[in-house]
Amino acid sequence: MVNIPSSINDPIPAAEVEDVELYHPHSWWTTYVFSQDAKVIAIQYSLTAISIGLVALVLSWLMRLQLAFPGVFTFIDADRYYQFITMHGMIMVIYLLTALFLGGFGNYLIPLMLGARDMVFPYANMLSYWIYLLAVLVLVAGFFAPGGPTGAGWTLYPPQAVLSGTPGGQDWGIILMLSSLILFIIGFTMGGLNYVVTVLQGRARGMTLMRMPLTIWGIFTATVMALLAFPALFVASVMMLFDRVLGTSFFMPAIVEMGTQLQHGGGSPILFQHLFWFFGHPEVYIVALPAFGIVSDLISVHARKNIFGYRMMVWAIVIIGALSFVVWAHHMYVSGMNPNFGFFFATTTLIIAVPTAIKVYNWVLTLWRGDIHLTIPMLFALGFIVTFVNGGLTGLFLGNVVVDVPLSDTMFVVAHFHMVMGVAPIMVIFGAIYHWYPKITGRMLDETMGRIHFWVTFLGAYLIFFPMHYLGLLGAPRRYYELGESVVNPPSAHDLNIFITMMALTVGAAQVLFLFNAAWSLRHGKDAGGNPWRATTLEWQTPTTPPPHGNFGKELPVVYRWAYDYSVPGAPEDFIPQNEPDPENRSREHAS
Amino acid sequence: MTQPATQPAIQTEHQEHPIKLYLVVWGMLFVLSLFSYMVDYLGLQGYLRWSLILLFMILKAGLIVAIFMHMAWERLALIYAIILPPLLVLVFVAMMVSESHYVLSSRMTFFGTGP
Amino acid sequence: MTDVVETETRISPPRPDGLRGFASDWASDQRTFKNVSWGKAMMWIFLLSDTFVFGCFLLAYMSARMSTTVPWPNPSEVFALNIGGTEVPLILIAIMTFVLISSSGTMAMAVNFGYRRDRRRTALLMLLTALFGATFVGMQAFEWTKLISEGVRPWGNPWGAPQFGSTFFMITGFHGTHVTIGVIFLIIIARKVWRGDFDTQKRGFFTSRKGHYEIVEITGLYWHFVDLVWVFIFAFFYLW
Amino acid sequence: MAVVFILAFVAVASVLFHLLSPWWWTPIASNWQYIDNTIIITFWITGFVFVAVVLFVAYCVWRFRHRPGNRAHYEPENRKLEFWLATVTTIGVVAMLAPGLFVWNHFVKVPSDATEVEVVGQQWLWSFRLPGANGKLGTSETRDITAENPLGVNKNDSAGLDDIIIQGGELHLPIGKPVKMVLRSVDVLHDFYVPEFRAKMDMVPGMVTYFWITPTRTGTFEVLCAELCGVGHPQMRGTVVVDNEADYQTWLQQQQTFTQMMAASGEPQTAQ
Ligand code: HEA
Ligand code: HEA
Ligand code: CUA
Ligand SMILES: [Cu+2]
Repeated sequence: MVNIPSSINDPIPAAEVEDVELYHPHSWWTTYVFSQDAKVIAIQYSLTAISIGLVALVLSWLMRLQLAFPGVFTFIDADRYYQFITMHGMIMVIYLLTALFLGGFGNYLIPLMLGARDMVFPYANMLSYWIYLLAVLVLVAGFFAPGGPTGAGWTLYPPQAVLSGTPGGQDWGIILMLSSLILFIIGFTMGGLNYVVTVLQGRARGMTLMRMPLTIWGIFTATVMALLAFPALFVASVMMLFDRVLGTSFFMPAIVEMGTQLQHGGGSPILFQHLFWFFGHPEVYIVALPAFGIVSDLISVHARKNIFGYRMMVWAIVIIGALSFVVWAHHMYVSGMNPNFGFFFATTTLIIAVPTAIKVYNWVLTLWRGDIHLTIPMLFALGFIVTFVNGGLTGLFLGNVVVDVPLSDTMFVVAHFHMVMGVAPIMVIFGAIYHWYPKITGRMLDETMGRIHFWVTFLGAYLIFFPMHYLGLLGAPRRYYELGESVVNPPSAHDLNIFITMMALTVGAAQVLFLFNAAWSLRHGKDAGGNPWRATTLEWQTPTTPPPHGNFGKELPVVYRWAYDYSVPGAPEDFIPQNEPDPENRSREHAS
Repeated sequence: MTQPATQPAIQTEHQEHPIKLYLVVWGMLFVLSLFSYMVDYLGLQGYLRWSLILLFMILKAGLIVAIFMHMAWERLALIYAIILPPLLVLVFVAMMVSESHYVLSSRMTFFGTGP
Repeated sequence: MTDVVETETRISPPRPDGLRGFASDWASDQRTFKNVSWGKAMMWIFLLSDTFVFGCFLLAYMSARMSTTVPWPNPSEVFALNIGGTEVPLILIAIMTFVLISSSGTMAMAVNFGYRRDRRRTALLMLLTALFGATFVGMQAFEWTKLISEGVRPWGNPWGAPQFGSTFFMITGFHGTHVTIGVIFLIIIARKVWRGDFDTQKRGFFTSRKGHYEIVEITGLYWHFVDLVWVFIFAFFYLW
Repeated sequence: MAVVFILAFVAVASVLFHLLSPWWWTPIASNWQYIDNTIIITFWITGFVFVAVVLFVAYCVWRFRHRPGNRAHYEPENRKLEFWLATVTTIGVVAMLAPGLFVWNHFVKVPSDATEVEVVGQQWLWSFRLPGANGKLGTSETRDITAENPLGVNKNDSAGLDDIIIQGGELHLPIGKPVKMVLRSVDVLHDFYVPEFRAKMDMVPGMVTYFWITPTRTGTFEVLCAELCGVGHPQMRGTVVVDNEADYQTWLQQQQTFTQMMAASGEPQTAQ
């Protein structure tokens, strides 16, 4: 690498906004409600996301009850079932995971980990949260609107999504759903610009990109991707809204619905699918990359070892991010698109497996010759590795175009994406909460409850979704309200469904324990101190815990080393904080 | 380990160019717009029409971005960060050209009358 | 992780240019885009995101137009105006193009005078820009009225593919919205310039932050982008 | 220690589950044995990787768990190791992708002697159209759909007059002959899916899609709809019967042509 003249010599201030320039609140309202402090916004985002996520969790129980005991719970009719899966899927992907990872963890960690006072535009950041809240409320309004929420599946494929054969198609459901998405995107853009610019332009002295913790790399790349991918969803939503409200025909060809000729003509449903997945595939990595980043840090801290192959890890994140924009049509292998696309997209899709594989190898190689503390965050990180590898490998089945033909739209796909998205990143979220809760509240979460929570969630979730693959292999289609008599639904498969439902309810119960733990420890948890995990990154070096508005008191930290100086030979302790001066430039020798 | 928060005020290089530059570019944009308009006015067709339209379009876009938006005076770090990502849209466009042809050919082969 | 020579000297070495500069900027601390303020960086990245929005709109239009079996109305005729008994093709659109380009020119000069702290000229040029912008929107409104009176609707039109009307209203409507927002911002900023907020370091009403003359350039970036989008719309929608 | 044991158990139990599970794909009834083979290859490779990674993690946790006085080894990176791992992975990926693309090439190229069979989807019913004596399907148009002409066959296209129309009934196919399933929908997306045939494809209103198969086993098979098409989606079932040639011909003779159908419905009307 070229020897770069240090920009530390630049007469550029550490932060464009000095502490005095921050808007320090004066009233209760501006401290806790309309706060411009990224940390408060982060907590608002997280609590909202988790609350709406719990709604989606309850919906999943209802769906599971229907699948295991069709006909027993009469209030779940076909309409309701489809409304439930739609809201379940959409909430989980967008309003829970995207919001929690970027709005929640992003807001909390970016300024702290980079040694900044706050996000660059606190006011826009605050607006971002309130628009997100509005989007959530509009979404929830669907449950109370006449006709209920939309039941079009989270992919909202037209023409079905806007026709009367689908719940909410000719009522308010679809309109509210699309409006909520549009609001979410606007709100997200305000926050997302903040995260990106803070990372690019608001770092502390000495904080180069290649010294950032991988958490920030994951969140940063995911945010950039979101800023480029959400436009496609925005456009698709606007166009579908016009089709539904104004009667345009963007996605609507000539249609005879139940014997009546509709006034549409000439549109192309496939176009929507392309737009949706041009957003949709990056989206699944938007929720995966922050998890990748965070889990790298969890493993490194709790194994007391630097993350193995940091450079490769960064490049892998960036390459995965870029490639994920050219694989979208692997969701459309059997959609009737130009069949020759299959060759291109199968190839690009499987290429992504290589950088992802490197990440997996580096996680496990970090464990190798480490000093593994089996703390709860570490347990969740291990759970993540197992479930992510499992789910990622089934992705290779689906990515290989011919193999996808029999498996597409079966429970195999459902099992794949739950394992890789519904379990693995959720594991990381839990690990991250156990890891950063002490910084946010000053207290530790209870250890015993934590262990029970981990084992039930990890094993339970694995038992839900591992066997589910075999239902798909058997041929059971997804989005079936009930399968009834069929070759693909022998009595044994039915028993399996009952087992899966039991497991889902068990895992659900364990989440109650977690919520109790989180509330209980707020008061009764062990005192954490400023740096309970003995970690190197800047958020653990704040003068007070929880950190105040402005994060670092009078003086901003200066960074002298990368984020992974654990167990450095010759050092007195097994970690060296990033802001510890490095007179002999040792860190550089070892790390570059 | 730490440093004082009081820092010299921000020093960004300001974009100071002679007004004449902007007038010249303005004029060029006028002329290019006139040219693209003439393409239609004169009723050129086929490849000629398309290459001219695209040529004038790219020239105009380039002038606006480079001079009016000062991209020409920015550092490469910013230039690449802004110019490269839109290539992804171009991939998308290329795919959709092919897809549209495919959909059209399917419609022409199997459908009879009307829309 | 990088080969940073960490000395505490205050003398700034000249930054390398070209690709070396590219590498050193990305490898440096604090800010990746040297000499670019937060606001400007944010505007650029927002515009990048907006490029994807318009890119998707335009490619949706392209797909609709390329896959329809019904003839597409000829924009050259649809947008012709009858001037003095002869049909002049696309004339209104051409005038709109010139108006928007002129507004870009005045905007560019406003930015320039802003950095020279010439309050009067800056504010006047910005208002002139806003005026051009408003004219553009007005002509757009005229165009819409004309088409609507001729029977063009989002769901259909007398001459062919229904997607003609829907994409027309959607794309020009979206662009028009951008112009309108731009006009509003121009007026707000022009007022601040005129009042001298940036010389007296007055704090913003909402954000409580001090403004700089740079906000003129940031507004300018947005405005030029709107012009840029029109270049593409003009080529793809009207000239195709 | 419990962690190590459970991790190893997860790996072993997953393999055992795979081997012992009674849930496996339905007996195949078409030429797409190739697809099953590709899946088997993929299972071998991914299964191996999964077990290897999980066991390695379990081993690390056991061997390098924290004990007082332990200190981790300091090793930022190892280019050579990473290079080899990436290479091996690439080989694994190619081993799955190459056969996959090969079979896909086969899948998208319809043999020239395939007969066309049209499947029409609507909420929530399957209909079929077979070419008549001339061996060609006529064109169709959703706008032409009326109560009398439920599939919207183009009356002005002479090729379509002798087409055989099966509205909501069973489809029969002769064994051993390649067929090109031409798929069309009149309202929303559907997906023609017969688990035993392995192949499936969406039916998209406003365009026509296809796939091809050669039935290899006689019997009666269930058609499922595999693309969400509204509340009736799970009820949208149909039947395909694969016959030997003689049975097939007998069945074919009993079906009505488009012309007969129009005649039966009374007033023959021309397309608008
Ligand atoms: C977090 C979210 C997430 C992630 C990370 C992934 C990752 C991957 N996904 Fe998944 N996917 C979804 C979420 C996700 N997916 C969702 C939500 C859907 C369904 C949407 C819907 O229809 O509702 C879906 C659907 C889906 C489909 C469409 C199926 C269909 O509808 O027919 C396909 C097809 O290609 C696919 C492929 C892949 C691949 C190849 C990866 C790869 O990135 C995986 C890479 C990882 C590994 C490969 C494992 C680690 C590697 C090793 C241990 C090395 C060893 C490997 C070798 C030797 C090869 N996914
Ligand atoms: C992140 C995404 C996510 C998550 C976590 C889940 C969680 C679960 N999902 Fe979901 N699901 C989807 C995303 C997700 N799902 C999507 C996108 C679809 C497709 C919809 C469609 O087809 O349109 C779908 C569809 C879907 C189906 C298919 C319906 C059908 O096709 O007919 C089923 C059926 O069993 C199901 C079940 C479950 C179960 C039992 C759980 C859970 O109960 C699993 C166990 C629980 C946990 C692992 C704990 C999770 C904790 C929280 C969710 C929130 C709380 C957070 C904190 C407290 C921090 N889901
Ligand atoms: Cu038809 Cu689902
Ligand atoms: Cu995908």
